[in-house]
Amino acid sequence: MSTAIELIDLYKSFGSTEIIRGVNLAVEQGERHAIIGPNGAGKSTLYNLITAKYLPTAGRIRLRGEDVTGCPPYEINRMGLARSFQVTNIFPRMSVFENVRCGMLWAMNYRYSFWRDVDELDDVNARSRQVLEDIGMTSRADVPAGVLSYAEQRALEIGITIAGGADIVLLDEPTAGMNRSETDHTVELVRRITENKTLIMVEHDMSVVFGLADRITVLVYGEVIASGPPNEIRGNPAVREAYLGEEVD
Amino acid sequence: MIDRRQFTRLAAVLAAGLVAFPTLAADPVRIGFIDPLSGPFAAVGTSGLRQAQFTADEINKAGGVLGGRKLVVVGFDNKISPKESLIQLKRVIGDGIQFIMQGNSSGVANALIDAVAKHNEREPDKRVLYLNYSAVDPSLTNEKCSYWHFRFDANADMKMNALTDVIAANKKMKKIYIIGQDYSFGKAVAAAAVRDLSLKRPDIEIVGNELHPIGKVKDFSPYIAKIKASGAQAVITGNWGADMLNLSKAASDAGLEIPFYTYYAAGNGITKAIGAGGVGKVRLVHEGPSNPPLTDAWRNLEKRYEAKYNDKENFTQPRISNTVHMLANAINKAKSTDPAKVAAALEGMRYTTIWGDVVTMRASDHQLQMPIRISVHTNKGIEFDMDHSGYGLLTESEVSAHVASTPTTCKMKRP
Amino acid sequence: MAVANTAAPGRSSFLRRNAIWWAALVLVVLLPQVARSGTAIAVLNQMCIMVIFSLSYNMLLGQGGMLSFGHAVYFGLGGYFAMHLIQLAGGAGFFMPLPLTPIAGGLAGLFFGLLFGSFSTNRAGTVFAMISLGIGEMIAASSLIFVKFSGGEEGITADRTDLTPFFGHRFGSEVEVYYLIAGWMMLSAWLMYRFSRTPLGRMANAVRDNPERAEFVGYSQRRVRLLSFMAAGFFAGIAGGLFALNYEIVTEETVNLVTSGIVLLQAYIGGVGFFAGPIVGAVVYTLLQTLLSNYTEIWAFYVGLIFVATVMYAPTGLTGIIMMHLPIYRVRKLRTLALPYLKVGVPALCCAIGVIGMLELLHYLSVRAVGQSTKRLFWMSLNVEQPTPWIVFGLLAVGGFFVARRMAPALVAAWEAASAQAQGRGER
Amino acid sequence: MLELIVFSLLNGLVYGLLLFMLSSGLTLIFSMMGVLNFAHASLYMLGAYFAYSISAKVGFWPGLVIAPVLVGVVGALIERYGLRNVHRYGHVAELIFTFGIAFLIEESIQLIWGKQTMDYREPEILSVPLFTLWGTDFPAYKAFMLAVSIGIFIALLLVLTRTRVGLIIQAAITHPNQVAMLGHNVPLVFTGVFGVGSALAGLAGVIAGPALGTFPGMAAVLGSIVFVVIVVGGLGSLWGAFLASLLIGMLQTFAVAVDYSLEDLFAEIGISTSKTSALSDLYTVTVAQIGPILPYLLLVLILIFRPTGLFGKREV
Repeated sequence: MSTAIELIDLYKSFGSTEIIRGVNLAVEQGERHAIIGPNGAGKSTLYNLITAKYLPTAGRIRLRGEDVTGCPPYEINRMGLARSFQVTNIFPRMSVFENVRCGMLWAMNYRYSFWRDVDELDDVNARSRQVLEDIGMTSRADVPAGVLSYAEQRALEIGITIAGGADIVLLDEPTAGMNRSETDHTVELVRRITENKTLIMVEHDMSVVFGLADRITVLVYGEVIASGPPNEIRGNPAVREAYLGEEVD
Repeated sequence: MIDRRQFTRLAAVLAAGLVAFPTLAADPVRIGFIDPLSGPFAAVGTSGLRQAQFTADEINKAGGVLGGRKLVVVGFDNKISPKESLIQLKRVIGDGIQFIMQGNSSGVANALIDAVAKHNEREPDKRVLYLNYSAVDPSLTNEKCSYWHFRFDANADMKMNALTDVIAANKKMKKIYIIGQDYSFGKAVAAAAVRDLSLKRPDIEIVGNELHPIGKVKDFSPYIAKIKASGAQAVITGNWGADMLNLSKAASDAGLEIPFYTYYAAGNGITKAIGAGGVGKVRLVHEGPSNPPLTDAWRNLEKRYEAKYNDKENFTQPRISNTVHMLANAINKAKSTDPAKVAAALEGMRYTTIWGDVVTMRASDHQLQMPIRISVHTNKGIEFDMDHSGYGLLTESEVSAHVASTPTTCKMKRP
Repeated sequence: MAVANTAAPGRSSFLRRNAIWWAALVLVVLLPQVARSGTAIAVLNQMCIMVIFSLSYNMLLGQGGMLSFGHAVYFGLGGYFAMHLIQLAGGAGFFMPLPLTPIAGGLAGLFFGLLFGSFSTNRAGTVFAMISLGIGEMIAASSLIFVKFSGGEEGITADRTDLTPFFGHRFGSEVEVYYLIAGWMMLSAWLMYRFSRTPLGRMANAVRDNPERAEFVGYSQRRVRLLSFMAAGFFAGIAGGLFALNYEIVTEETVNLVTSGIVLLQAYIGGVGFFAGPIVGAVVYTLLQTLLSNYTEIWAFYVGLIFVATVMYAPTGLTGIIMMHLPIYRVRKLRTLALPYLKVGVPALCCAIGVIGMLELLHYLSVRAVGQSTKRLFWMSLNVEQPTPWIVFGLLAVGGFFVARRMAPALVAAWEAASAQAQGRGER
Repeated sequence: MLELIVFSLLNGLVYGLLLFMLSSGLTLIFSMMGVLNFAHASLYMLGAYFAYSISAKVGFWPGLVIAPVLVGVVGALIERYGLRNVHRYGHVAELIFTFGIAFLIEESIQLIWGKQTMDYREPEILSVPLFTLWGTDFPAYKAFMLAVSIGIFIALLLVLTRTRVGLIIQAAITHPNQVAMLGHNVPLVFTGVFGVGSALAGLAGVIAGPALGTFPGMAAVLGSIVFVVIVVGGLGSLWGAFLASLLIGMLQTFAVAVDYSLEDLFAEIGISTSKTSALSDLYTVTVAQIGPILPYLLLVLILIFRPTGLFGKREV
């Protein structure tokens, strides 16, 4: 297997505060990788560094071996990396269907086309319907995204993320704020849609993490203290200490 | 988009609105007065409109035209803009009005003369006649002349000729500053001044020849400082309206007390702004007499007009009286309001003004041939002051119509 | 036609969509037969030009989320270039039929859209608004200074009939020009509608809604905005070209801030959230400007009032208000609203009459000549020096306001009931 | 030459400080509330008209005090009953709203006072020359304008640095999102700042009315320039606004005095130019003629090369 994403000596400071302090991490292709850590460990910052929302202070980021440090988000996306957001980030005034469709226009090679009618792009529309089916929102296709319920918006968020068919998917706390059954539903959804893809997710809910991830990286105060398969992490004393005796199960 | 039903409904509303336009009502003879009624030149435009309406009322009181039809002057605000003037012209034409009057800004006049000519050619059954009472760019009766345009004021060249005669007579005068508004009239004044001075007094140095944006400069102090620094002994300016008002304000604030040779430095607040500082220094070239009034008829007219407006207004543009009267005479002579017939009647028409001058509408270029006067701003010997300020204009010299006349290059296309 | 922004994909059939365009075409062709007076044609011409201009403006504000205070730059520069082409072709006599000249305007708009858009579309929102204002002022001021190009204060003029005849037409008469302008309007409107339905058009919506998200689905927000901006510039230029050939004059005012402000006013009053919004806005504004101004000098004040009221109480504009009733209309419940509307509408009308009356009297006080004291208003002669008209109008205004306010909750309730039914039906 | 420089400096100072009176309020409002108040210059105009009406009844001096207070009240009302309701639709809607208000104020003024220039004059006592230098008078009224502007500048400085309210406002400028956490009545502070900013604009109108004319277009004359000032100075920076005001004031005054064009420059270095070329306007116009473009050119250049403005910390 080859490496999907590689982080080399990554640093990030905001002002004088150093948040990420020399992270080295490699995620293999096809792997489901979770990044966990206590509050303030820098998970979100790391996530945003990988997806090019933030620029690292030092260090390199490689996407399938290619150096992408400093590339704008849209270029990263065009290279086959898609991300979701922790705070729901959809196109509120457009319909659910349109949201999903916008997620794939570039990937389907329609780019800045200003002569084709979107309603006549059969491949795009078929695929959009498929994605809606996948996230279970076919019946809500025509509803403006802004009026969806929270859980629906989260699902749509994932729908937009996967719409372009990127083979590296980054999810930021996909189950945040959900109740048990919604969470189970989402885990199933994530499992299904990331089949044969590389998944990197930041997650709080340990049941989700251990249910989904092939490998887990534990981040504490901007440094990786452990990285390995779930079993190994579960038994790692340093991790247990970091979580201050919290039950890691 | 909206659906079909709404479209039809919209169409119905639209159509109803458009059909309801007032259509031609034949009874009164209407004159569309297209001039600035808002903006920096509103004061000049509205006072012109009042004078035109006043004159029309006088004519109506004496029986109107064509044996009883009344003259009605309708104001159309062109905001001093050539573009807006053409939009208003379309309105005027759409309303079935056959005569338009305009005077402020030669820029507007250049647009109107062109548009009227085009319109009259394209729609000969809806012709209009353009009576220009005050736009004095010489080209309007020279290279741009039109059969459908008549000018009732002396053009900038005629006026400059008279002004420079006065300047040339002053042997001590060596340095002159020219300042004007940046458009055709300001440029025409500057060109005429340079040309006339170089002919009459080649020894006079033009120490400044400046154009400023029209209607936009509120504080002329920087310009005054510049004039002062240039060492000029006199200023020539064609400024009018707010631009003349603000220029004289800044000059009097800065204590610049050199002579000003002007076209329009009186009335509409300007006389008041010049005040004591300009006595014996500010001169202006114009058509009619302010003081002494020359005839009792003129004296009475001034009195009636000032009484009507509580002494706040003066009949500042006697040429408007000529314009409306000559139109009335021409309509009567043609026995018709058909613009083509009225135009024919106007050509070569002689008219004795209320203050006793005899003027002629030259047929070759439609430029009124008229005497010109140079007056000085003063408070002595004034029967009619302006702006209720105690100051007014006293006629100093007079150039007869024959002397004031300039040749024309007009090659008129006649229908 | 479906709402452009939230339209259901593939739902409204191709045929039905086109039916509305055909209907519009028929309307446009027949209008001059109904309204024949010169003024009416002049108004229609102005209206059609404004429709294109407003639609192009909405490509920025409504569809792209860019609030521009300088859209007249592209309108005016388009006008200047088209006018230069007309002058040039008229003088040199080369082949150039008049109907093609607006393209020169469009290309000029496109070019300057690229030029100014290249640095002004980096951001949306307030920043974009400010830069657009600066560019607008700069171009307006320049157009008075670079006289060789713009003709200065006087602008530039040309004779449109000098050009190559177009199938025998020289476009001397207003009606011929109307058909030329209306043809361009239909074409431009259709193209702009099409544009809103293309991948780029959809992504312009996406960038408006959420620029960050758009970046993470592969689109550069700057590029999307720049391309929309150029397209808007192109159509504004077309409108400017039509302006040039209609009025045969282009001056500084076609590029200045006032024109930019008017187009914002039109689009917003009509409703920026809908494709048809700016059309409604342009039609309503032009009618107010040309008809209302025959009756009152302070028509612009009323337009201002309508605008501010729209911003505060009906941000979806006139079209939004119409669209709100569409679902209710579909379930045939509009009738249940009639009485509540009447109960609010009549007192509201009284209030409006009162307010208008007072405003007109107030205005009359400032403009009347000495000794005049009677104002003709609402087919009555009123003496402004008497207290009676003031009291009556004051009572109408205050009374109408309070009665309307008391009746309003009933209307809201009725409306909610009706729309609940409409929704219930919609979900079934 | 020296007199031209001295008087241009004085005129530029008068104009620049007047701009500052407007831009200080605008930049305070923008930095605290994120609202770019399009109607700011309209409030300035309103100040002049109020003062005109008051001065016609009771004289110039009462107008100098009453008119700004009235404008401040109008501003506070606009904030309380208009802007606050529109706030939920976002900053763009707020900007559109203030644009509408600007339009409405201009039309209201024409409705009430008509379209003509008002005869609003300085008081007799100030309509005399203050001093005469090289034969040119410097009017006392301009000195008075200078004094008022400087007084306002000092007062503003003292309020912002020495008072509790000032400290809150400063905190709000640097950390716009955190004022609420300080436990202050934020809406009240907003209304207050908007009112005071409007009153400053009104005061500027009161003193500018007699000098620059009181007419319905007076807002449009300064409106956009004030925007230029706050962007060039740097949003949120009062010092920036101050210096940019002076810069623009000087720029516009001095430009008038310079009759050079590119053509003259070319001639100096020995390049001859053709008068007939279509582009000849580009090099034959003088600096004096392009004066009106300069502020906007400056704005565009600043936005391209230094988006934070001269002294701002926040990018616009």
